[in-house]
Amino acid sequence: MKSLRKFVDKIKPHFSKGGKFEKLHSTFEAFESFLFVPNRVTTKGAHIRDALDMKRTMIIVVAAAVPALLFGMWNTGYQHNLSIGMEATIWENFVFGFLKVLPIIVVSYVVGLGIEFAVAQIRGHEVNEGFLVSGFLIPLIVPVDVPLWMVALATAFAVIIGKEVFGGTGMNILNPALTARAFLFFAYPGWMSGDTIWIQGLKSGEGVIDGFSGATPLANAAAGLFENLPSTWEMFLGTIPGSIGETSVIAILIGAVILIATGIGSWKIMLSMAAGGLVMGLLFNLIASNPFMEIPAWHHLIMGGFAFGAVFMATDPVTAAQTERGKWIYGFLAGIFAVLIRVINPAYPEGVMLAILLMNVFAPLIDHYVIEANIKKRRLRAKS
Amino acid sequence: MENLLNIFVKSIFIDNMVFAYFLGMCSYLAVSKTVKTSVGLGIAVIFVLVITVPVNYLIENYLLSKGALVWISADFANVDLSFLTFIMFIAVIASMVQLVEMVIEKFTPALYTSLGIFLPLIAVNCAILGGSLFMVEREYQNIGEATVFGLGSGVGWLLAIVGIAAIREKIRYSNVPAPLRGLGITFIITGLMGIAFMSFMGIKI
Amino acid sequence: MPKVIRIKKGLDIKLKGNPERIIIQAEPSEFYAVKPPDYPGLSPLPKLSIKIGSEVKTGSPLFYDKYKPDILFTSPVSGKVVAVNRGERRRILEVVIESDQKNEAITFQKGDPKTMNREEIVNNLLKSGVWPFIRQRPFHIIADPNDDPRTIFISGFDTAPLAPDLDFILNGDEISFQTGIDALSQLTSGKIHIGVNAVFPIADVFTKTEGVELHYFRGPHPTGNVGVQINHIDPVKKGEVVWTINPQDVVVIGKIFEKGVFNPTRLVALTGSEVLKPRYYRTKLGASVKPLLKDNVKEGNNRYISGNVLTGSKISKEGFIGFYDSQVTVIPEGDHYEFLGWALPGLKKFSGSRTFFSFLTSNNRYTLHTNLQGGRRAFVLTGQYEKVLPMDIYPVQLLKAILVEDIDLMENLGIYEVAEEDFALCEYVCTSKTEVQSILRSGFELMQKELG
Amino acid sequence: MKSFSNTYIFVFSTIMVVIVAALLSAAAMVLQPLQEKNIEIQEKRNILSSIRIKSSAKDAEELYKKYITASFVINTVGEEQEGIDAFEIEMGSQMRKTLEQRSLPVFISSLEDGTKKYIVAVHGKGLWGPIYGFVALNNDFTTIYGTNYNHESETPGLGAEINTDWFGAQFADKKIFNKNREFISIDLVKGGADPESLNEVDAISGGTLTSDGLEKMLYDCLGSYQTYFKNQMKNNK
Amino acid sequence: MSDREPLFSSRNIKLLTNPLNVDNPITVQVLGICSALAITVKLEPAVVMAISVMVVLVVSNVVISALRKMIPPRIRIIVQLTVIATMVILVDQVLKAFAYEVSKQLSVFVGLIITNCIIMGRLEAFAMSNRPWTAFLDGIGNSAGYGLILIIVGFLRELFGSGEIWGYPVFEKIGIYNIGYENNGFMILPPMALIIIGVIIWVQRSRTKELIEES
Repeated sequence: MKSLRKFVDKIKPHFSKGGKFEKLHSTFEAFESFLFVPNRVTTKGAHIRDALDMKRTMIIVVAAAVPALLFGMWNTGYQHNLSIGMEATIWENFVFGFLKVLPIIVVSYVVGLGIEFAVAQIRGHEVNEGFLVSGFLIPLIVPVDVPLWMVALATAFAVIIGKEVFGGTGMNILNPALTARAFLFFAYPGWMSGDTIWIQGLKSGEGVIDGFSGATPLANAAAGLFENLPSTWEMFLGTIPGSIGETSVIAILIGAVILIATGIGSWKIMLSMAAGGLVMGLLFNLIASNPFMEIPAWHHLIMGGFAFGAVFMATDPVTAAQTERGKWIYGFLAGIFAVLIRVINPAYPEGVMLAILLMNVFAPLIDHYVIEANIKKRRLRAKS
Repeated sequence: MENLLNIFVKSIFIDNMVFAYFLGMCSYLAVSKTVKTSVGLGIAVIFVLVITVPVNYLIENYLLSKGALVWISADFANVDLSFLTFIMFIAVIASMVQLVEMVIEKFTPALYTSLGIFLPLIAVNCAILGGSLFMVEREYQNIGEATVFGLGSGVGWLLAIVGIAAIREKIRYSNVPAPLRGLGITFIITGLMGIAFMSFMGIKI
Repeated sequence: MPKVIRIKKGLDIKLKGNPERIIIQAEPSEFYAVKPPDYPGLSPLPKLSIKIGSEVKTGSPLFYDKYKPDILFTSPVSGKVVAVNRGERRRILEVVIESDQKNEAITFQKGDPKTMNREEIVNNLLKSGVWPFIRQRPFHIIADPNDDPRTIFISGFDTAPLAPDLDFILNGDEISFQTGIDALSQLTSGKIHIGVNAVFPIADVFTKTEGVELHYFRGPHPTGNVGVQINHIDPVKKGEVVWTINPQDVVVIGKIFEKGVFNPTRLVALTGSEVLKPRYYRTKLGASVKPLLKDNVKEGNNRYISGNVLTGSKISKEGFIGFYDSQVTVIPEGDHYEFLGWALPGLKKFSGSRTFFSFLTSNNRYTLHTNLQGGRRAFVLTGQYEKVLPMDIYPVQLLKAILVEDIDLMENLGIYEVAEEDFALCEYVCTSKTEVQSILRSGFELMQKELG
Repeated sequence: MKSFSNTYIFVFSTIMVVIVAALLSAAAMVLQPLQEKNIEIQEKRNILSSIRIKSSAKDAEELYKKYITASFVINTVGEEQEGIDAFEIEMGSQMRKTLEQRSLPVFISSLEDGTKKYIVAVHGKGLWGPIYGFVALNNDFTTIYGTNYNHESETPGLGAEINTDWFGAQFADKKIFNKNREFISIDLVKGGADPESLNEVDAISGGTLTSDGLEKMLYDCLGSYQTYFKNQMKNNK
Repeated sequence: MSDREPLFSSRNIKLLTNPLNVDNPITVQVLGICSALAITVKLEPAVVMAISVMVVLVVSNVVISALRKMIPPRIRIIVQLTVIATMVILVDQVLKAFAYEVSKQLSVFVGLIITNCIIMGRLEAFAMSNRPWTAFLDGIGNSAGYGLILIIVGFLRELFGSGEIWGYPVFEKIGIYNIGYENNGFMILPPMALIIIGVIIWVQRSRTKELIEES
């Protein structure tokens, strides 16, 4: 590594102020700090600092999402081969999916990071690591057949309008990955909803065996086709149609364990969101005015993107409630709305992500009142 | 009952005055800097909507629309005064706001001090006139529905303004590009909030 | 055992270099310094009472704040003023005195404080230069002698990393401590509270002292911080003032009344992974650390800190011990690059989070260096500060209120109750590497300016 | 500022009100016929469209006169009702009434090739709002000749497809009665209709709820007409 | 002010041009957003709306300005509202009679011109204290500034949302659909109107720095 360091030190002056490539300073800095933890030392305040920094944090979230991605790649191949009635090995399925999913990931990162670098340079700050996560999550929450240029457009929209206009990571109000998904959802509904979009190749319909339905469990449930619902085990395992990374509850739970164990993801939000979903499901069980309302409440937790939303989306620290008490309320309401929208809004059975987006909007209000309560307490104390 | 609930939910979330129709934007943009004042204005809007929509409903159905005057005499079956709708509605709203202001001032001075400053703003808040005009366009069946619609629209407006006020308090710390500061970012936030509210589009109860 | 207040939030940072319980008489230092930056709230340009070359005695005034001329800052030794070191914009950093090793001292009024009135006591403390030991909340600045504080708080233990054992330090000073308490109790119409560590048997110096109320605490750092204890016993409300003082300084106050002279002797713990033999040294306030470190530190690029690693101030290896400090820490500098450091498992890295595999070996003690460990970012993660701040305060929101300079909000969020040291752990754990303590201080300064 | 007496204010207001009232009434009187005409033309264009005749706002009147030869109103047992203009009927409000109370419009058109078409109105709910239109039947009262669907706010690209040509064209030659003269309406089939089937058309992919609404609209509205249709079939023999 | 001031003095020219940029009613004065945005899905209704507002504003401005010395201050708000409402009703009636299709698309938003703050704002701030000719120019200028924003938003939303300009299928003609392009359904949804205005403000203020607000 010494030689690499020497090389970096050698080219560094070119990128510093007055150097040849001054315009690329932020980009250089981003790559340098990616390779090496910089040599900056503490000057004010505490002399030692925790080893945890933003890069480490972000990379842990990415690592937690890897199982969902790997499973999603395999499932892409599996579902495709199922739809054309082909037998395939695990490896063949995976390779097929890998080749389909990789371009989406590449597009998402290239577009997103490109904008991040440009903005960092223009505004003269360091490149923020936030997009490492967003760029990884965007491919996981879209259907595999979505055209790449749409992914690029949605990513650009999410990064610029959803994030950079607020000043970048940490300042935004909506989760960028969710913003990208919502953008796709409303801009190109034909590619984001319906029964033919979840499985590679189904939309064009070539070679699809007769009677094959690519409907997601939720679409089936919303349409009242309960006999088409996959088994609980299949839903749990994730061998069902759906967005690339959100079908497998097992893979997502592995991620959840990583996030909770490291303390990066808020277990409060995950738990309260599951509780909210359950409560709403039970409430529907009580009303039971249509068959969709009668499905077992806990099934809601393993259908659609609920698990993925609860573990990776709702827990985004920037856009979630920021107070500890607020997190309970925020998660609980997100769970309630997720199930509410999917059951009573026939237009958006896959509405978990929209529910979380809605809670993003109201998270500051929740925080406001949590803090207000603390302020009130302090004021009362001063009076007594 | 179900119908009323439907109208209520629809008017809060789906046909939200701010996000779906951009009504009441002027005061929405001007007053949403802190949560506290937003709550005050929001409540005032609810108050006025709940009063003016039903009143205008009566005026529309027993005075203005075609055949509305048959309760006076069957001869009036063909009289159509609907061209006077706008002028009547705005007159009702202006006088109602005045009336509400006076009543509140007289009976609950405490409420007046917190709501009073907002009431004059409200006469020219498009959400109020919009409420009455939508009431006509959507052909509500009875005064109950009209009232619930007024209430729901007001609550939706309150949610919108309180929501954005909390966000604006939060982003005070954000590093918004200078040209976007203030008005620009508020527009964009409102748009983003609108996206989130679209999750309710299509709900049927 | 009486009621113990258990504190769960916080973090004990396990560093190498804990001091052995051995007291060594340090060689007398050649130079001493009084450093204006040590005193929070003091104008950066205090009025000097001396010139270079002036002869001073122990207890001679060196400088004072022109807005509070009563509060004198005095010399810890007798000798000659040899330098007034200045920093940017002519801020006075150090007033250096060369000791004549004679210990000639100015005398003050002797006597039992119980028989003296408040004015006499205050006068004695102000003249001798020990008044600055007394600090106040809000704002953690030197107390105003004209205030009648609601209460006086003393924390009887220090939980900071490698902190000295105060029981050990105070051992044998029971009588002076009592005298000091007697003096202090004349200054307030309220009580004097002492927070003690319920983990160990309580030292005699606290149990035997009269006129104080003991409170028992148990928990990780910052449980030993007086601010945390105040928050749990009786929080500071708007418009109130409480005073705080370190127990070792109570002893110094006591000695003034017993002997009539300012006796700046104190035990200082020399700690840190780069110290060969971490032990307690008997030396004086403001003394140079040079004799302590002689042949006692590892080779290499080291960071010398007067105080602990979280709140102490950076000094050179010939620098001077701070006015409030009973600890000197030496750790390695971290000015090196680390290849892919953020991605490695990190067995040797200490982290409050479990993002490094070091959490598997939680009983190790670590050698930590001064690398910033990442770049500065906006606030992203939440709940981090709250985990290490055992107070009823919303830390991130308070800091943001300071950043946007919203006075009302700062006040509402309880800025009166906190001091930098309470937030030091927040700064340590911060993923975004935010400079929490200096933000907080700027908040205090803003409030003082706005409130006059 | 100049001060004004109360009398002045009163007089001023009165004059203002009088002027405004006169102005508005005059405008209303002059413009009302034109406005009603517009609504009428729009309706006529929709009707023409259901018998596959394209029209513009300009020639709609003329074409309507040419092709629509008669119109009348029936009730749900198939009796003609006197004194109501078929054109005045709002299908939406009729469908809200109970079956017995509904008044249903029928328009008859004679095409250039000499065939007669019977046009009936439909109105229902889509996903977001109302959907409505006209269905033209051949004189066997079973086979659909053409349709015209409109919507207020369906999803573009999905539900909104109902007023596209490809969607409407599917309905031509489908039958709403089976061989036993039982009313079967039209089925919108998800995932592709059986081309052999009498009454199946493709639903809109991704527009399931609009499709369902349309299916229900046809079932309800054509169903209201079915007694009339059956009577006519008997008469035809 | 002397009576000899030419009709198009530089001051009067400013009345016309300022509202197009530095004094734009929407992006700077923050007036009249309410009724503006919902009808910008397509260019045509946006233009019709702009013209309607222009008619209402210009006439009301002139009428109020002409009557300004006669209007008792106590009832001036009512008088203003009456004038505006009358104008709006007339415009609405005319639209219904001569532009039926468009009037359907504008639905209640024509009526909402009444509470469009631009009009009340200009009447209060300008017409009540200026002569009819300048009030006329002020009306033209402000409604043009308002219309400008409407037209920009309407143009963008129609082009990218429906692939058309004034109903003409541009994108279809240039064959962009054949390479996989699709219309962006998001453009025709309400939130996009707000975001586009946000971006317009962004662009405008980056170019005209004096408009930047203090944080």
